[in-house]
Amino acid sequence: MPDSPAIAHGAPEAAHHEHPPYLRHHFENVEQQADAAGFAMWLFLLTEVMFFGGLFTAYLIYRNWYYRAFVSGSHQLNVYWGTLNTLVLIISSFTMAMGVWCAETRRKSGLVLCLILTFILGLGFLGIKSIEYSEKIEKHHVPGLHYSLQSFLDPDSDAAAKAAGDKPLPLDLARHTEVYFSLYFLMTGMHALHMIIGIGILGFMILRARAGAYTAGHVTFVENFGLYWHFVDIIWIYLFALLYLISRH
Amino acid sequence: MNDISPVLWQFLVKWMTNFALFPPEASRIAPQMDALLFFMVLVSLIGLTVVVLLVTSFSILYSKERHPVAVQVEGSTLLEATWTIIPLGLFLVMFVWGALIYFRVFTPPANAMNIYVVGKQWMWKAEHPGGQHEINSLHVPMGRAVQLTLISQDVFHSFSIPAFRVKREAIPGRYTTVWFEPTVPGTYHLFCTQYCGTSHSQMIGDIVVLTPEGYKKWLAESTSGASLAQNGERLFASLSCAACHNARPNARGPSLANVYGARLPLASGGTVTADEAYLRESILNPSQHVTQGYVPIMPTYQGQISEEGVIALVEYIKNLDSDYRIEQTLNTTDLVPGSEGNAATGQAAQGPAKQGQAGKNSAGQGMVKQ
Amino acid sequence: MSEQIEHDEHAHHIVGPAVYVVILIALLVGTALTVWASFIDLGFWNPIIALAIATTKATLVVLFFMHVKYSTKLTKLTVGAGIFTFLTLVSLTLADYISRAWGSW
Amino acid sequence: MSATIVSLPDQSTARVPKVNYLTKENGLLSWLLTGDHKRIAILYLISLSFFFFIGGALAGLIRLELLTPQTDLMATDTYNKVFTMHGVIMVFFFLVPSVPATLGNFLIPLMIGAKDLALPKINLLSWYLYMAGGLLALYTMMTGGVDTGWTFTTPLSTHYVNTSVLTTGLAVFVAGFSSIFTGLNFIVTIHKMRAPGMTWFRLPLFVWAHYAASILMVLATPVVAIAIVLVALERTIGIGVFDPTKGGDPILFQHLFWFYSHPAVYIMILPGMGVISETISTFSRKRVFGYTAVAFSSVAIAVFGFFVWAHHMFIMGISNYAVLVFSLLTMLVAVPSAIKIFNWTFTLYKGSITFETPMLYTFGFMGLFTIGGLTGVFLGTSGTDIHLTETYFIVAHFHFVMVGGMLMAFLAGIHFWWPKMTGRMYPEKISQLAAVVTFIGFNFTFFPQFILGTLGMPRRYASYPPEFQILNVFSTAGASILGVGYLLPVLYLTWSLKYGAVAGNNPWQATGLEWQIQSPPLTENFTETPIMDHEAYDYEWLENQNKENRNKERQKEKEVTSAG
Repeated sequence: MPDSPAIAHGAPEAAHHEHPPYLRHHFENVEQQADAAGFAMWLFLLTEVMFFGGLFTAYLIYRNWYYRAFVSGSHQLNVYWGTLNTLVLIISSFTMAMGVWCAETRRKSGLVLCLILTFILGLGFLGIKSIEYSEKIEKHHVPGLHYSLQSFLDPDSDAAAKAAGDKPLPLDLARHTEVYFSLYFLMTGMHALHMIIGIGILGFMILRARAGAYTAGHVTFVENFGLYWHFVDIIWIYLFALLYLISRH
Repeated sequence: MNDISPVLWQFLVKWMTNFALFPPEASRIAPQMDALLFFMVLVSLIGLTVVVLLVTSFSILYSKERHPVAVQVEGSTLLEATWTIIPLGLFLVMFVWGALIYFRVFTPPANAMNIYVVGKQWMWKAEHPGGQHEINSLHVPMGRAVQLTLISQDVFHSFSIPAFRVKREAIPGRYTTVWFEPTVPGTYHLFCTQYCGTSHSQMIGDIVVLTPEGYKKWLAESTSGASLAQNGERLFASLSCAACHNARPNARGPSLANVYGARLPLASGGTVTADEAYLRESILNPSQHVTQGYVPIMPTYQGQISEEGVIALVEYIKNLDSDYRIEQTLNTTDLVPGSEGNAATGQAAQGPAKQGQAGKNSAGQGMVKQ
Repeated sequence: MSEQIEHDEHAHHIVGPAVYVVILIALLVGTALTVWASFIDLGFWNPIIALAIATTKATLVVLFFMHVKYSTKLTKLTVGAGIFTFLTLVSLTLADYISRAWGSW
Repeated sequence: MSATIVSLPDQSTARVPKVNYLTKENGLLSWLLTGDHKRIAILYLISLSFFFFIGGALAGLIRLELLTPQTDLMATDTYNKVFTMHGVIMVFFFLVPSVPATLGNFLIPLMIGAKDLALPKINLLSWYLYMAGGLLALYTMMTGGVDTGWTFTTPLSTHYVNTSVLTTGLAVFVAGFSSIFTGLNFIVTIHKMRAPGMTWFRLPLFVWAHYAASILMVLATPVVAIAIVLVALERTIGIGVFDPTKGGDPILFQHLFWFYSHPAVYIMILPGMGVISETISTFSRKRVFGYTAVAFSSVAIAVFGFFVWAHHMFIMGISNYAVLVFSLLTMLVAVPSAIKIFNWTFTLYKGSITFETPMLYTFGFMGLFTIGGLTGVFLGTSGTDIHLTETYFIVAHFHFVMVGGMLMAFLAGIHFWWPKMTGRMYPEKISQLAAVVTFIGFNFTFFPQFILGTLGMPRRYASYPPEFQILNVFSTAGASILGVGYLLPVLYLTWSLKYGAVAGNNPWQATGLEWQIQSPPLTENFTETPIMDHEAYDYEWLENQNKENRNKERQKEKEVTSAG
């Protein structure tokens, strides 16, 4: 049974342009497909914003409540590692952006190079983060049963605290540093998780890029991954300011 | 009529005989609350009737049989405006009226008598200033403003008295307050309305409203010997608070005489009113709230004193009007057996699991965690 | 805002390396700046400066690395919606926490 | 003002087209790996109904237990688990995905003249996520269950219960992403896939409603996801974020939780409202009164929906100032719903109304939702909320909106589009009976609970003071009637799959694009890209189309006769 002629019909879409292999059947044309994919990616980033939003809200509340504990807590973070990581991530963001440009301008070798650089920088970031984490673990600054208040009750026993010139915190204030470190590990941990996922996808993209997948005009995937990578970068820019740089004077 | 199942029959009779839409009005706020409720019910009924009438009449008038030809109507800005503005207006009236009642329910009058209530899985424990304790029941005098200071020892509970139209959550780690003025003697339901675990539905009790004389009588009968403040004093001594909080020239802590209700300048700048909540906080997190001119040397008593203990201390400090009393406790400190030990061994107590077992008996000693 | 219009807006603009390099330098400078600022005592202003710089950096990334400056109204709107909802969550929640300190009334 | 005569076409000649999305491919895999939005909708419909009846069975247990004041059917902790699982399954695995995942999935591309949703693979993925979450929840129920209440209130859920909070949390988390992907997919589709000429103000209101709901799904759901993650970590390693003994604030959890769970009720009800707009217009053969008002009220609900969450916490120790602000904002969000109700009512005005089953359900919706909405104002008003909150009044209000509103709309939609989905009509008489039974049963079940609430009976009580019994008996009796009302459709709809009368393209003479194509539709929906050249609900246009068709047929006959 044919459609009822109730609607005026346009010409069959097969007429008005040839099908590139990557055009999914239900799209009118490549333009529409790319638009849809990009828009979908942005919407996904919205959900990510709200996902981290909950954590940032918690952070702001407790920072206002337990400012001193948060200061002493942040003094336990190594601002130099943090800064280095920020630079690494910013540069990786740059290489990713260049990668997108290479894909758009169909520079295959350039794209592969940029992706590999991004990949390495990403790994570098995680490496540095793991160094920082191991420090925390040694000092028993991981919240939970084995959490230790030593560095805050008696700063002289702790290099970092001493360097920052912390005064000993009374027990009740010192206890609240655990909240700080909970948020520290939550936020950086969530961020690191996103990095790991990103790096995984990067590896896959490098292989496909080698085969010239993204330099044949269909750059949607690279562009969208770029968006994701830059988003992760932005999150870190805030984490760095909020967690490391509360008060260093 | 008994050809209907007798059981059902008996149910119906019972229901018809004591059918009610509202619980008894036994407090000053109840009639005001009900007035608003009646107003809202009225508005709702009118609204509902309008909709139902329109729908039914249209369905009859414009059913296919009567009205085979549908007339296309675009819409009408005038009508849209009408049913935007009228509901909005009504809702705003309700909002203002409701806000006023909310304000009354949560603003206790100055002369209100204060009763402390501790919620724990799964019982309500009331602490009267005179030292009377009750479990799952609360005796209050008629015609007297009663303020409840609520706190939970574990999870959220909710102290609900339908007959008084008041309800307030007892939350862990913070005092909440609510007040009411009973107007009709009698026994009313007390419910925990916030789901609090396995025996939630057994966390119920009675609110007993007594005539002033009856209340006096009850107080006299059920006194536990020492008043809440006296228990507090004992605790104050056994924790040797007076070691610092003595009004001596070289005292390391501020004097606590007449501190309750005063506006204190904070070391961190700004001022704070020393109410129950503040007193509690400065016992558990002293360094958060250091008053001007003192250094944060006071140890925290978090996890060392049960909520009942804190309440006793707060009540003691509230009633502390001269430093002479403190001198007394200072002298009695060493008379209290094993008080130092208690204060020390308290350290271990941490986390809600342990808190659960605290405060079974209510003498000063018992309030220190063993 | 029908499909047609969106398409017209969407002249797929390719951002060149020059722009990227400029942004990169700006970001690096920003990082240096914020670290430096955190070491000097500005009291009340420290967190504000830190957040201001962070926001500037984020904005640069969004506008140029993520091409929002050159994208359709729809994309800009999407970003706006995200920021708006996030601010709603933060501000209305904080409203409760801040006003709690004001006492009962 | 002009007249439209609509005549139902005679069904006898019509027959179900051989080629359609159901017969395109066969075999289980062709379903489990399908990208076709219509097939995914069917998958959802089946799995949703499954979870609905599990949740319903649990509800039955609750009502049985509450038949008597004592706890005689089950122990209190069992009862707690039962109502918790009822809440979790009904909210996260039925109500949230109900209309969007089934009808929305099936119809949005058809209504906007697209071949499929923008992201078919994501669409399928979201079904798998939904199933994963659902089965995990079931598994939890089988192995011990959870007794925190569907709100997972801290610190109860983090420190004081020893039931499987983690697995349930994970189930909700996963289901949350399923709903995020659905919403995301709808937004992209509605923005990017509309057929030529299908401008925003030619969209059916069903699509508008889904657009609004999707915004909420995308923006609110992640917040509950992170809240659940925090609860899980609090429970496992004891990060102190919600733990008062470590300086955390348990109320923060409620803020994060309700930031999702309040908009969630709009995620549930908005698509239902979309359905009502379609049915009420179709069965009164008249365009929806005040199209733009209805469309914008949907968006208004979505936007205001974000500002009111703390009205669930009025007596929970949030600041009194916050209470006033949130109470005021709640009043604002109540208005758009009123606007919708009145617009629907006036859609009937000067229509030509018939009373098929979907219309009966629609009337049911309008009545019950009006009550549900108005009682919502009782709870949004800070003063009366003190007395009514945490009692059966809440339970009644919620069920009037969700079961009386949402579920009625769902059934209305299922009956309305059943011919489009299956190509066959449902049996009219018995389904009308079912609609009436459902309505009666519903009121018997839930109206007494309003009285119970005002009398002060607390919710989530396994045992209660004896004076509340009689009303509980009414409620339980009603529940059994309601149960019948819900079972009937399953039976006759399944029956109709084989024996139902053939529907034809447009049995209701509705104007939506989905009715202008064959039913069941082809896998690619439209053989040629449609061009939308008229407003939504344009019955004159439909009438002209029918005239043309008749003329064409006459032409044919003439030729035949002349040739013969």
